[in-house]
Amino acid sequence: MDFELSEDEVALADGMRRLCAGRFPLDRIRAAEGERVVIDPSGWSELADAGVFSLRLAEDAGGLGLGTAAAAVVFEELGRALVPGPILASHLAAGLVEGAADGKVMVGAVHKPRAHGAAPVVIEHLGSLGALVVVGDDALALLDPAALDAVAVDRSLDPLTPLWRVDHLPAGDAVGGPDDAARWRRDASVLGGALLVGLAAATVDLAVAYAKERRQFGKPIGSFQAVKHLCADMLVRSEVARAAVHAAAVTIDQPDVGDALRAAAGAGLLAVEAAMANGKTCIQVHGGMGFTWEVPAHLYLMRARVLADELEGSDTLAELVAERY
Amino acid sequence: MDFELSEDEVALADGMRRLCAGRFPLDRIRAAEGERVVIDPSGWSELADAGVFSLRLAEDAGGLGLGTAAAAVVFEELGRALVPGPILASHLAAGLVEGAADGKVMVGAVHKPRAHGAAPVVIEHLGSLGALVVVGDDALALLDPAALDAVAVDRSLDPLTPLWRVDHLPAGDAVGGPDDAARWRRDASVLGGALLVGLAAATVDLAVAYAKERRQFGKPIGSFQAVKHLCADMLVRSEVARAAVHAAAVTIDQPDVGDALRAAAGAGLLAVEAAMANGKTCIQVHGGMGFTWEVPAHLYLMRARVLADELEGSDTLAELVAERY
Amino acid sequence: MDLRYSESEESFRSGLREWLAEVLAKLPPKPSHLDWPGRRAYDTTWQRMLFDAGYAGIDWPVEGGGRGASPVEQLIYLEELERAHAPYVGVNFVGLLHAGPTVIVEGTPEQRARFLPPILRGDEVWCQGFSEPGAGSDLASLRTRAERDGDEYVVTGQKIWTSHAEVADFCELLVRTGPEDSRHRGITWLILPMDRPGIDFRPLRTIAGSTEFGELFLDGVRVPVANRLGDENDGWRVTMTTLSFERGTAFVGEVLQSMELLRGLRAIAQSTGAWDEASVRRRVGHLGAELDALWALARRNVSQAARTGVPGIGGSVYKLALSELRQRIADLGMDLAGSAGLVFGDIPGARNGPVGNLEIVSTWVHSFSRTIAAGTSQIQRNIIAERILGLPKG
Amino acid sequence: MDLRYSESEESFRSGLREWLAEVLAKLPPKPSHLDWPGRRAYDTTWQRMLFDAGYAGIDWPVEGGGRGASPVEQLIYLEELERAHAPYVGVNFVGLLHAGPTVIVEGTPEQRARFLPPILRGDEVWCQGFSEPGAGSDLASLRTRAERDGDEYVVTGQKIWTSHAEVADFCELLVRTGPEDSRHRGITWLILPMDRPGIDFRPLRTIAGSTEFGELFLDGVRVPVANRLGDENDGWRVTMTTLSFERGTAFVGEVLQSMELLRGLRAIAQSTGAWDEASVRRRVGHLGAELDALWALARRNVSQAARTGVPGIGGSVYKLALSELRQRIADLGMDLAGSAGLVFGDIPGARNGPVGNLEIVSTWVHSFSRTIAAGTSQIQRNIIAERILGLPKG
Repeated sequence: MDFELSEDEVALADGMRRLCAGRFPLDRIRAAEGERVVIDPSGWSELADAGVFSLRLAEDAGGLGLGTAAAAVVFEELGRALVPGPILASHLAAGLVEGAADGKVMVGAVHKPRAHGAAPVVIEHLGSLGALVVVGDDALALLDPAALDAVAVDRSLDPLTPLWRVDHLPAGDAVGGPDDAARWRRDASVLGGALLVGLAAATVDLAVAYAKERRQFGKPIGSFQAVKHLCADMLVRSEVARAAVHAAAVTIDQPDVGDALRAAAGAGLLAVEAAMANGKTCIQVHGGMGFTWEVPAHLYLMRARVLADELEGSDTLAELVAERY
Repeated sequence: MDFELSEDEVALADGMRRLCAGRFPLDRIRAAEGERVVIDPSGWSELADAGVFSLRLAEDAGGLGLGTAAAAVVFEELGRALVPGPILASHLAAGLVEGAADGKVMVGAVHKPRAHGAAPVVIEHLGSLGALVVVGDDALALLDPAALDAVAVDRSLDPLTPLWRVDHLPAGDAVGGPDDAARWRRDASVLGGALLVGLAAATVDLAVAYAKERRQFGKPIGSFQAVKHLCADMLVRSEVARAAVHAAAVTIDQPDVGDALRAAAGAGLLAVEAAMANGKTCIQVHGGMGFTWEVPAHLYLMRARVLADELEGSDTLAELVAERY
Repeated sequence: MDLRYSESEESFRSGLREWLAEVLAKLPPKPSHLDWPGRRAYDTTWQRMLFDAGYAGIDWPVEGGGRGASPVEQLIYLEELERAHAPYVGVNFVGLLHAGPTVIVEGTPEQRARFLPPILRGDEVWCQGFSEPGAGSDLASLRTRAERDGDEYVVTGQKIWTSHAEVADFCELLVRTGPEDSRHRGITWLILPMDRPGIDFRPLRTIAGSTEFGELFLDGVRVPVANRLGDENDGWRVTMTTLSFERGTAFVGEVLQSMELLRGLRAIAQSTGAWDEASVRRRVGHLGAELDALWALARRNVSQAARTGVPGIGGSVYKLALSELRQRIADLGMDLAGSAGLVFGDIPGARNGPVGNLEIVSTWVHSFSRTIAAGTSQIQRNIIAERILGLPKG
Repeated sequence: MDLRYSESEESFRSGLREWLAEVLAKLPPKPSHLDWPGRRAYDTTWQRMLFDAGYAGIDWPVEGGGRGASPVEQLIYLEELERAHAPYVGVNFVGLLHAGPTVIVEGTPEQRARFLPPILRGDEVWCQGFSEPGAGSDLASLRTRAERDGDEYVVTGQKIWTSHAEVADFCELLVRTGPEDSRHRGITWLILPMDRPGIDFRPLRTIAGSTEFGELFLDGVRVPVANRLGDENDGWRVTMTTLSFERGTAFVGEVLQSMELLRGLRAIAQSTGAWDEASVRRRVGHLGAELDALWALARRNVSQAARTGVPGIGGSVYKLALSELRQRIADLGMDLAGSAGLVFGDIPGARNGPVGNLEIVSTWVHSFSRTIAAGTSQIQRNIIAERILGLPKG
């Protein structure tokens, strides 16, 4: 038993961090705020070349044949760097949708509405998508995004996640049954959780850096217990959620070590909470500056809210854990 | 509109505080810890003479003819002083049970079990009671405590609230209908709330006094923000709950100013939370000493748990407010 | 304790209510948030209507030209305006609630005559120049420098969180006239005319995407010494006197508005079926109980102010509790919104309840500033611990 | 990341499991909490059984007489003991987990030979004399005085939170040998034989009504200089070395025990019908997810210790999270108990699930000490902020 990252996993994380730093530095990402396309095909290709989408696909299917733990490590870095785009869905669709794995097609996903006549369906990144997966309770279906009667949403909560809405979502072509849908949800919980943990960790760094630098009453605000304790709680949340996400990922790869469904649901639950709470706390630590558009604290929080929506709801996740505890 | 205490109310509170300080100082109260009788008839008589039970009874029925606001002010002091005994039930029973108002009979109360075969019924102070009111959803019934097949409980959570348990609670004689039961619950929420607010306020004083006196790292622990903020949050909880309890009491007396049922439920809800959270925080502020029997912090918390049980559950109270919001 | 209003209070209320019913219909349509001249025109028109009806400066003393209403009448005023959905104080905020009251107490007769009437009539708009990029919670560390040059001060420095500067005629400005490290002892209060050369303003974009605040850059701006309020280096005391005007009514409108929001969210939950979930009902009930309690606390603070002239324990307790409660109400809204919460705007065809999607999302995003603006929750807790509970300073 | 155990780890586990299955049945009945001689006999008998089977000092290095097990084996050891409901370390706590490891590193060959074997065999019991009434979180302010008198120290002072002193043979004692204000620089570590004259012990009653701790009064107690560990005035460093023994396994038993408690509460909820409430299920699920995460974090800490010899970020993060989680689990228990929660004991005839009423109530009352003992949550947050995040000291 060795629950530390292996050398290969560390190398993967380092590589992804370098790629993000070089290709997706924050100011370049931010340049696309409010745009309808937030990541261009060449950026997407680079992610594909780095294996972001094909990582878990078998080698004979053109993938890297790695496990969910490796993917979690990579996704954590993507979250930390705030890389935009339908990353999670495109990764989950590799092997299911032609062109997803090699980055030729961006794939989005949407929950199949549970109630009819409910609020309109909101779809992320629709304008960039080559395929859209509809995740139902018992099935996965595929839709052609171009055929949808979609309206662009003027303004998104997350300025780096452009949205469209459709009033009616066609059923689409079945591409998976109950097991596939369950696996999609399970893996979304873990890898979405990894993105969220990356966000949560990034906000710790951001808040701590500001608390060291910003001075009030003659000393850095980070020397006041009130601020210290806010930061300490942020670290606790992100480290606890990180352990949960990693354990869930490993459990998917090594099914004998535990209950992967329970671990995945718990990991998603804690990752959502960590990223949301840390995003809010990061704003608070920044004081008035945290309420300015310029300071990026809000971007992490808004992205967290977007990713939370890609997972199942927290109530559902908690009940899933309870059922299997 | 003048929501400050009137001169009469201030005088009532002062009088009750003096009575408690003289007749029920903490060391004298604590001498009865673990006893089966925690308040003697003479002490009970003094409470009766001060009007604790007859306060809201009409003057022609031998009462003081005062309102719920006056009672709330008095009960807050009784809570603050940790005065033990079936005070709330005996007060609510005045006019309903012979001898309750003048302190000749101690009256207890118990919720009518909602499910059959549930956990045994726990009754407070049974050995001292002359009458027991069973509070059902739609009725009040009266039981003779002496006729109950009750077993004394070895040890209570609150060492100043001796308990008995009975496996079967007879139906008793009806003494009130749906309106009476509803009124009992409403007034229990407000006046139980007042006792709880007294507890919550007492723990603020206790914690603050300790934080000023206890020194670590060369200064009073109350000069550390972590401790300061714990104490500040305690005050916020107790002042907010206090305003809610007072407003609910006044609304019972002046029905035109609002919805008394909603106000009462909200007041009980916040008072329970304030007293419970403050009791726990008071222990925390005391550090290791707070975990000793000698420091009284725990007594306030345990009494809060007892009183919480005399009110309806927090879920029920919250739903009541929601229904009428 | 008496929650009933007296006959004269009731008559004040009914007079106000009648007047509101009559005049609100006459108001022009509300301008867009981005249309600054329009906002100034709208807000000052409303102020003029209040003035003409005798409601301007409701909390100002009569000798300052105000109505001199009792704290309870002020409460009724705020309650009725909120219930009638009357316009907010808007661009008149600083003049009416901060600068004006300070001029009343600290100004010379000439200053009072010059500056007070235009505020009350809505003729002149003020902004605030207190905070600086390096002086937020620690205001006494401000560094904007004013050098005396004959009968003028020459001011150079930078201010932040200035609202309505786009349309302001004057700025209440705190400057350092004492040595750099003189802290509270070297600060002076100036009235800065906003048309002077050397003033530059740059709007600050908030996380809500709006530009409610901005940065004020002052480069050798000349301010007449006659525009000084109080003595040189006595500006800190001058500033503190304004606080004595607070009658426990701050945030009253916000409590009432939050109640309406919560009722709106309740209606949404009922229409979407979320109300069938006990957890949703209990959340609404709990938040409702807390709002009821804060409304009670507001009335308590006002009553205490009415009796003693100063509000009681209230200010920080109330502010701390309300700002955090407000965030939890906003969270409920976002939870009820579900995926629609990702859309920063209304959604045609969806949910036609009293609270639209834009309001839910906007309330949530704005809620994060509640625990920061006007003293962070951390500062409020310090104040409660030190000033109310008497715990020793760090 | 690999959560599978290696063949040798699995073989360690199965050997231990077999042994436990065999010996646990032979244990005498557990003595009452109040029977100190009985508790000593029980705990030391168990320790002797561990010793005879080669499991004593599982985490001690081989050169100290221990098993020198790897961090992962230590984890397996704790896991298996917890799962088998084996006795806790009990009165051997200080000797095995604190004093012994310190003697191993800092003791002379004579001290090691004299003191270590009896700890491992369960022949001698230790207690701790660190905290004082005036020195809790601020241990360096301790005032118990030791004056040198020939080849003895004469010790006078008062210690608090001493557990098992009723049956201890030795006490690891921190005393001040430097000037009063010498703080860390004037502290010395002594081995105090508990049979010396001048020692008085008074049990402290806890809020749970038990007497787990006590106060130790020392009045001119003579301790041979040979019983000093390390140099005079070097006791602070000596104390700190013990921390290097921590392998991330502290509180592991508590996580596993909490999981069992939560499963028990789940069973109660199912039997009473509370499980029909979505809010109860979600609370259980949430608490369960947190416990799973802390179990993962424990394995991470152990893995880091295995690689680097020191546990990672874990200690304070883990302790802080677990102690607060533990309180929330305890709260759930009390909520499920309802009125039965008022009874500090089991209730005949009621609820025959795996978790009795006494355990629920006792867990709740004890839970308040979790955020206090072994460093309050406030101190843990300081440690995390300063030592892990590098924020400046106050």
